[in-house]
Amino acid sequence: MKIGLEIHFQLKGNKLFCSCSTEGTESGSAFQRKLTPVMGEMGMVDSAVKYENIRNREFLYRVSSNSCLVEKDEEPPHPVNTEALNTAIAISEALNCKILDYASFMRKIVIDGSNTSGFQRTGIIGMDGYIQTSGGPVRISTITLEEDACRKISEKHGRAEYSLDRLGIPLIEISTEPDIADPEHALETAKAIGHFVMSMNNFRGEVDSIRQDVNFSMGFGRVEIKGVSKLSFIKDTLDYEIKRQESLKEISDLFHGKPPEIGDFIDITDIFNNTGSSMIKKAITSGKSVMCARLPGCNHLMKYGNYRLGRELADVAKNMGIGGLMHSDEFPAYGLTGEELSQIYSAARKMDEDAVIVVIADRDSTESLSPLLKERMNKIIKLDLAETRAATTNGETRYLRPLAGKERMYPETDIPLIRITEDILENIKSMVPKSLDEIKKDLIKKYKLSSVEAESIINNNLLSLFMSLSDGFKNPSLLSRILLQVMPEFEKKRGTKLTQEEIRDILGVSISGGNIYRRDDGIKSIIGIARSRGWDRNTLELALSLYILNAIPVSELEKRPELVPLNEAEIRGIINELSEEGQLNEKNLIVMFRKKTDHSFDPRLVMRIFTEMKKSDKL
Amino acid sequence: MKIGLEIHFQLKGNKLFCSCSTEGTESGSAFQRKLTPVMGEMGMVDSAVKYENIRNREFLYRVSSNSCLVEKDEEPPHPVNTEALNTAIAISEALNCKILDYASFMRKIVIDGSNTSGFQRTGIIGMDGYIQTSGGPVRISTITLEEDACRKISEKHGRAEYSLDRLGIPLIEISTEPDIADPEHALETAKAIGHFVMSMNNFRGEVDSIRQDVNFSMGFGRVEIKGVSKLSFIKDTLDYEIKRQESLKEISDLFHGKPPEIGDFIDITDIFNNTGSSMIKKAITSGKSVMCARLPGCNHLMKYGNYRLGRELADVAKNMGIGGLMHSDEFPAYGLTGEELSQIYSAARKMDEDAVIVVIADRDSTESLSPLLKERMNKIIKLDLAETRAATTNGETRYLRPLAGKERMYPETDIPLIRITEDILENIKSMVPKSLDEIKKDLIKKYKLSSVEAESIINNNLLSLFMSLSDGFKNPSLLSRILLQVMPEFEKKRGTKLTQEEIRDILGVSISGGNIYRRDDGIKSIIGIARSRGWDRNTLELALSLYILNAIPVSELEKRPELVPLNEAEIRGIINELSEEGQLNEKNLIVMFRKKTDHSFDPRLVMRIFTEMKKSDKL
Amino acid sequence: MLIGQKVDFSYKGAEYTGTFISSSDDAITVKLGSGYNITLNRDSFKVIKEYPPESMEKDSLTEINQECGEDGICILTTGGTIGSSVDYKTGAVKPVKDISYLYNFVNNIDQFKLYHENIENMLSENVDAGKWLTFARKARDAMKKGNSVIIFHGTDTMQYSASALSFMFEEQTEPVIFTGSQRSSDRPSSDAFLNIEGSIHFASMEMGEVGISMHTGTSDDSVSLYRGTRTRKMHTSSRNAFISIGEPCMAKYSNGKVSQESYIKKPSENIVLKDRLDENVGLIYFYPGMRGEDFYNLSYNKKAVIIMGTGLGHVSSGILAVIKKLSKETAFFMASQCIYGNVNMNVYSTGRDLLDAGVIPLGNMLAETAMVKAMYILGNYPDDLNKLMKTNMKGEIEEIVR
Amino acid sequence: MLIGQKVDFSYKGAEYTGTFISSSDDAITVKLGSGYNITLNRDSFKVIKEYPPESMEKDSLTEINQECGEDGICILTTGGTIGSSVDYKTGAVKPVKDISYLYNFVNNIDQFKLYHENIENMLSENVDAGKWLTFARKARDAMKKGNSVIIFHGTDTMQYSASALSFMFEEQTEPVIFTGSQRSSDRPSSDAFLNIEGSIHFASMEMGEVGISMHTGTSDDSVSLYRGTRTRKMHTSSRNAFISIGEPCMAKYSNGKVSQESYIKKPSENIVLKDRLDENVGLIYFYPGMRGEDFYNLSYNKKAVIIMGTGLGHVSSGILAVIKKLSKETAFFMASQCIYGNVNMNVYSTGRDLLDAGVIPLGNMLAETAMVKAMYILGNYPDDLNKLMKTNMKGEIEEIVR
Repeated sequence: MKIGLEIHFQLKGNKLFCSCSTEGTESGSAFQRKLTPVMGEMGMVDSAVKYENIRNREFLYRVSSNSCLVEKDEEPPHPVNTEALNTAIAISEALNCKILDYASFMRKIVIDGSNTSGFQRTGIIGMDGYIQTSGGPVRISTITLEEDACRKISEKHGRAEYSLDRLGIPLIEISTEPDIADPEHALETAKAIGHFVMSMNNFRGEVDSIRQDVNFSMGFGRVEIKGVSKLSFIKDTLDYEIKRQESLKEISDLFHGKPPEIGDFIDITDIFNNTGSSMIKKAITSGKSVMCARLPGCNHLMKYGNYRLGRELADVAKNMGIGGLMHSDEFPAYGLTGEELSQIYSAARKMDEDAVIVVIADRDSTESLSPLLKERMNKIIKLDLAETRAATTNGETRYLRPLAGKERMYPETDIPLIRITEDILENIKSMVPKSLDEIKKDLIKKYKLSSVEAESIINNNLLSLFMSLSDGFKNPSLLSRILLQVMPEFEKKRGTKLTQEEIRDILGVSISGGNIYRRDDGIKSIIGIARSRGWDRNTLELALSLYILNAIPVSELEKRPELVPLNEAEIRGIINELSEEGQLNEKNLIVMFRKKTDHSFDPRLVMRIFTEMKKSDKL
Repeated sequence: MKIGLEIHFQLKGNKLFCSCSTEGTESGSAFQRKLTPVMGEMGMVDSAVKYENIRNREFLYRVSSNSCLVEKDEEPPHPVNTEALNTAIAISEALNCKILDYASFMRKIVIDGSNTSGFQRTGIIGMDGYIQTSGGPVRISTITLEEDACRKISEKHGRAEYSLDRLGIPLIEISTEPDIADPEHALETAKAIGHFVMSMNNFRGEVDSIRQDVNFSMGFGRVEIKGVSKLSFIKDTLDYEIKRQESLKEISDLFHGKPPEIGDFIDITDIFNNTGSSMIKKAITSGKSVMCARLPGCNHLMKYGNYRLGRELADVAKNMGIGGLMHSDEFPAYGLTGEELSQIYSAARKMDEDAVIVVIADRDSTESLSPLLKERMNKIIKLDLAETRAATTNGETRYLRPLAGKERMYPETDIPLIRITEDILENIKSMVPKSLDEIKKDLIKKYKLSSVEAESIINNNLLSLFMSLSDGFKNPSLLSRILLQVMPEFEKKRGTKLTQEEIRDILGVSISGGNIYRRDDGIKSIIGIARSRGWDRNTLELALSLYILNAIPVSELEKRPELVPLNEAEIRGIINELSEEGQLNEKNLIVMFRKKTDHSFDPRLVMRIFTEMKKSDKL
Repeated sequence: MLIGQKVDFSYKGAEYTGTFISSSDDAITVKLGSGYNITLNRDSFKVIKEYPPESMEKDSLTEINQECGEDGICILTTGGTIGSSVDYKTGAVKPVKDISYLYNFVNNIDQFKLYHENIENMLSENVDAGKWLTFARKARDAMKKGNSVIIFHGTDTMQYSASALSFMFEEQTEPVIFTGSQRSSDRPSSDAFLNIEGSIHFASMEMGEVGISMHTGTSDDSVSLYRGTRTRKMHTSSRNAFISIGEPCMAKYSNGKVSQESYIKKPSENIVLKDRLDENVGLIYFYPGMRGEDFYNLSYNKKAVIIMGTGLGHVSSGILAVIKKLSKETAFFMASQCIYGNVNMNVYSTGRDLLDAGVIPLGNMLAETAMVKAMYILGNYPDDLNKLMKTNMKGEIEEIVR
Repeated sequence: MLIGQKVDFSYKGAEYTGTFISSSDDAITVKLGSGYNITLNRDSFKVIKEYPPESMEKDSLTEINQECGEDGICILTTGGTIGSSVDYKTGAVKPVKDISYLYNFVNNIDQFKLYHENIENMLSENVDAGKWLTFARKARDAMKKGNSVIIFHGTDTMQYSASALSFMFEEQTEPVIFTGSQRSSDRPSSDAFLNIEGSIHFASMEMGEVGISMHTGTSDDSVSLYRGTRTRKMHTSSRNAFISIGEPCMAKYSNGKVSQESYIKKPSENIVLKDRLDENVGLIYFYPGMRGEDFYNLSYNKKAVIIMGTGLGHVSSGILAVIKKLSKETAFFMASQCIYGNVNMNVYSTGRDLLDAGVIPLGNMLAETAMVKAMYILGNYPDDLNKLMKTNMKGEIEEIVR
């Protein structure tokens, strides 16, 4: 099994080749373009007819507030965004790459309209690195700095609509060699790379800011799985793909590598003249035909147990714009009657061991579908599974297109070479992110955290929050406890998560207006009060609870009586009360005590006094 | 009696200070301007308040297809239109003026918005000429060349709307001294000047292309009557004005020059709470008040016999935007009952010899009207009648405004002086129109027309038509007969007039598509056929009759049998027939003969044959 | 005859009375009683009688000059169409004496405290670096007294002057607004009134920049405030001749109200006026077939030369050779004669060769602004010429061109 | 190493295989198998093995040149962005060899008979009067065979060339259409394809003029035909950089159809080509403080000088003095740096002084067009220079400006 990853992540700040911000909204105006596949740049598609087709595709671009003439392809690119370049160098350093002596950009031809220029600008910054994993080093082949593409809004009637807002956002691509052993290892590798990515100050950190492609092979050809949206899906997706290929292997074995011949499509629309299926009725009314074809020997391979041959074929239909491809393993369904089914099967001349597929579409589409289905069936049974697949949002994959030909590239002559000087390398040194191991060691050493705490902070993605608060917070272990235990507990009680920004505001030394309860516009922070009042841990946690769960404004916290910790006399009194009320022992003491009072108290003090009272037989 | 004329006429071709055509349509777009009365240019109106008022008037200009940046006042004027300048010089020559050595243009300040620039460009071309009339020479004081103003489209709510189509059309103004003796003489003078105007090739000749102002005085102050639209109205207008001033003189005499004191306005709205007059009811509902005032001693002066004092006062109200001013000489009218009238009269304390005026308006307007009415009454009774009046379209005049102060003028520095060189004067010689007398002499001499014919051609405005056809027509006296007798006879029979263009097409040597009967698109002309066939006068007239009255196409005329004149034998036959039918003599011969045949014949030949037959006793 | 003197004269045999206006070698102009001027050949004009001349008012500028007071708006007049008026008798154009009539028509004029100082009376095509110093110093003096400043200026070179003051005032406590008119203020249709109305409102803003206040469109309904360094007169005669190149205007004034349309710098605490300019700067418009020697002659001995190249910033190979020869002594900068868009010399070989020869591309800086900027930088920071020319100091470079 | 030669090399200890692309003093560029070019310091790059070089195609222009046939459309390529293409191996820009791919995308291309002749391969900033003669003669030759003519031209000076041919062809039997592109034709987003598509349709019109065919807007939906003498490149980089100044375009092409938008001259019966140009003409951009001596040096010994004055056509009094000195030898003409609107030198005293000094105002003729026109008139009608410069010969003066 060979697995490789391509991890893309966006940077925030300015765009890669102009001064526009990476953030923006749509501004309303739009323009329309066509793209022409220039001489020899089309790879496999070469005939004039195909040219013509592509030439007739229209692209509509919605102008965004963060776009200028560069995104409109009305002006040459400006000099490269230095911060983005430095980030790419820093990541390359962190991943042990050889930094190139010069950054030089290429034009990678893309004619699906996602780039107004018809190409993506991309340049290698680092090569030949590696990342340490539990399974040994995984090699990094290249790290490139490129511009992100347009965001697609819609596609219909041969016209794709894009927004310019995403176009030109700096994108760093980290590609590994296929050194990854299994899905678990893939997830670990992705997480390790993700760590470096997210450590960068200018990592964009929006939805979709990281996109992962997975290359996978288990001997039946290389599959490229595009757009795994979340880290955690990497494993699921790979697991799914392995299962899928394994099941296809079984099917292939069943046929001894000799593909069944899919029968010709037969028009069976007449069967449904009086059908009760509203779906079919509607389709027929709109001029579509119902057609079926026999798949010899495919009964119970279409969808049965692990077998999903039906879906493999349906994906082809779907890519052609034919919504549904039904098959006999699903029937009865779609409101078809037994009578109709037997008519279908009889029309298709289905034997017991055969499957039947049913397509509802206009005749022409079904006719062009037919050879494509046959071709796919052939490839599957011959176990030639190499193709480009898309990751779905539920951890599966689906057929997208054949593997693309080799990418056409030529130099971006509008951008001069940038020499990566020793000075630059020196300057970015401080930017180079540390490895998880190094960070863990730092946490333990500098903050005296336990190894478990340090790992939890790293694994829960709390590192930057912890670092940013640690200066203001004199007690790192209290901060660690609050972040790892207290806050999650509050969140559970509240029923909603707090964002890192909100937590930062709550725990920050000065609260700068950004406050989760809007009616509280004081500038004092809870931590500030805690420090000035000399609150102990318990009082602070009670204060946080009042603020977060009871929405008591910061300005009123100082006055709350609960936040004056109980003194020894008060504790003694409560223990007496409790003791009178019934059985009290070391085990239930604190729980019972907490029930008895709203006030802050030091549990150790309560315990001590209880022990003393018990010892002195005052109870 | 002193009468002077100012005759303005437009030229066609290009505008005076740009290359735009004088003809155009509106193009849809518009812009808005204000005008500022510049320092000291306001004449009598000087206070800041008035400034402010004028400053707040808005002018909306509709752009026309025949306007450019010059009309928009967005560009300095271009050099003066040479053709227009030459025309002005030619007219000046014709009217015996001294041509100035230089044409220089002035800016005449006009802030009613009718000029986008806020001024009209105007320059004197000739001075000190005269025109011969039956009453002796009438002196011409100046001939100026100026640009026409915008065409007003509407005026409401303090915003006037203009079209740019008329702005900048070359306008020649011919001003006479007040040498004209009476209305008849004024008409003659205007006609004589009009003759020269209309003789110019580039006279625009559209509706409104000539506008005439009349200055009139019969000892009670100078009255300027603006905008007499047609020549023929000059006499009517003056007659009306004379009658008007005479009647005011009588009224003044009745009061011995001591004006009656108009009473204060009294609110009598209550009288009409249950009125049957829908007009009054509607006005009251819309918040207006009914007010009346007494005019002592004015009974039967308001509107009775020649007296029209009511209208003099109503004009003032009308200029203020108050629609109606009613008076007792009109009553009963407007649906007022006798009961209501007596209540009005009693409220106004009307005595028998008094008149009462009734105004329906909002109270404020009526209050500001009051002093203006008194002022006007004073002026009338003191016979100070000097003012600017407007000619109406039915030959009357109405009060417009006081005489304007002296016009503010300063040099148009954007236009360089144009030297009127000897070369120019030489070149325009051929353009100088001839006087009527000269033309008449020419006609008689060159075409051998009778003096009566020549005069008829001139007086019926057929001169240019005659001249343009005379080359093609070898027989000028036949042409004269056709124009003066045949065509008018056909027109009478047809019931509609033929335009000069149509007549020119019918009689022209080649017919160039423009044909009164569209189905006839041959290019042969009737005159052409006549000449090739050697038609005599009668045949030609019959052919014209067939064409004009029976709509026979030119191409078919050649084939018509009627147009082959009867020969002697045929004539003899018809005479025989007629003679058999009854009494036939020299007197009824031709009439009877014509009834008997559709064919063309020569009446003299018929007569000769008849005489011969009678002589030879063949009848 | 004296100007304004009444005369009886004869012309082609007739006699007239008029007022003597002017005379040239060949001709004499008199004004008739009707107000019309007529111009006649000197030899066809015969004086019959000269009436005694009326006493003429003395024309003196100094008399009507007034110093700026405090905490108001100081209007500095420098000449130009807006500050001139026709003499109705003679037709000659003279500086406006009573400036007040120009702003008598401003809405709510009472809320403004206006001063007026006549500092110059010239056609703007004659304004040069020396005058910019004068204008700047006068503006500084007015600002020191807490006044914002309006400068009446001829429109021809207003953009150059506004650029100059933009750079020279490194910090300013009040707005400096240039205004002018395309139709002279002696005409009822003059745009001067509304432009001034706008400028007074703009001068009352919180603003620490130099702007230009001129008509937004052809209609008398809106005035725009344009940034001093990004504005160009784009029409010879129309009211809306001025526009900001490649960016929106800073603010609009309409119906008594100002609306902000783009970034406006806030006033500084102090006034910093750098009043040195080095005039040894050239501006050259390249054209096909331009001779190398012409380019050489113009550039030779100049400290800096702004080239208006074609397209993205190009010149012919012949000119390139000259630049190479001179570029050690002279700093060459590239702007484009296209006016709109950025210069970019990385795209074509000519551009790259020019870069190699040391020519500095100026982005989208207007060539005219660049010329003024070079004078300012050479005057004050000569050692940083190349670096500062590329630096956006006063909004002269629009970073994001839409 | 030869360009395109495969090499094994080491860099910082690792070994790679690539294709040699280029080298400079310091650096070497190789293309990796992935298609990426990488550039490395010469001293960190170590060749391990050179593979035998592949045989290279011979680049020869003459081979692909073809003569124009008859009664079709003849495309003459002169260079510029539109006629050039990147070599995908090396990244160098070279003239397009197979022009056909450029117009393979034209709708209904079959209805057109297209020929192609490569007459020049240059950057348009290097085009000069000599080249205009070449272009014009080639166009005449094509026209003689009944072809209409399309000239592929760099956009930088296209307006100058189009003006030149407009004047030189006093009569022409077929349209001559210049076209170019702002994005090079080797890019999928190039405007070349639509511009050519438009030009082919425009070339099929009944037209006896020289026009420029370029994008109407930023969208790929319309191409405009602009009059050769009234067009200006108004943006350094955008597709819609070309516009007619102060008049609508002549025609528009959209969705396979041409619509006429303003006057278009009909073809003549004969071809009259006046192919003499006198290059002794200057174009001077006036600016505040411009030195008299600079103006003098530029004008001295020139037969004609076009001045780009301020506003309605003004220069400073210093320059006026120089003009007076030279105006006996040199003819001076005035255009405005405002670009839009008419020059009018009657309005202000400076203008009147310039008129007195003999400076001829050019109305709204573009300065660039005027420069070319002066070359043409001096070459063919030197005695009528002043008169003909003011005469509208080829639509270069817009009589009515809206």
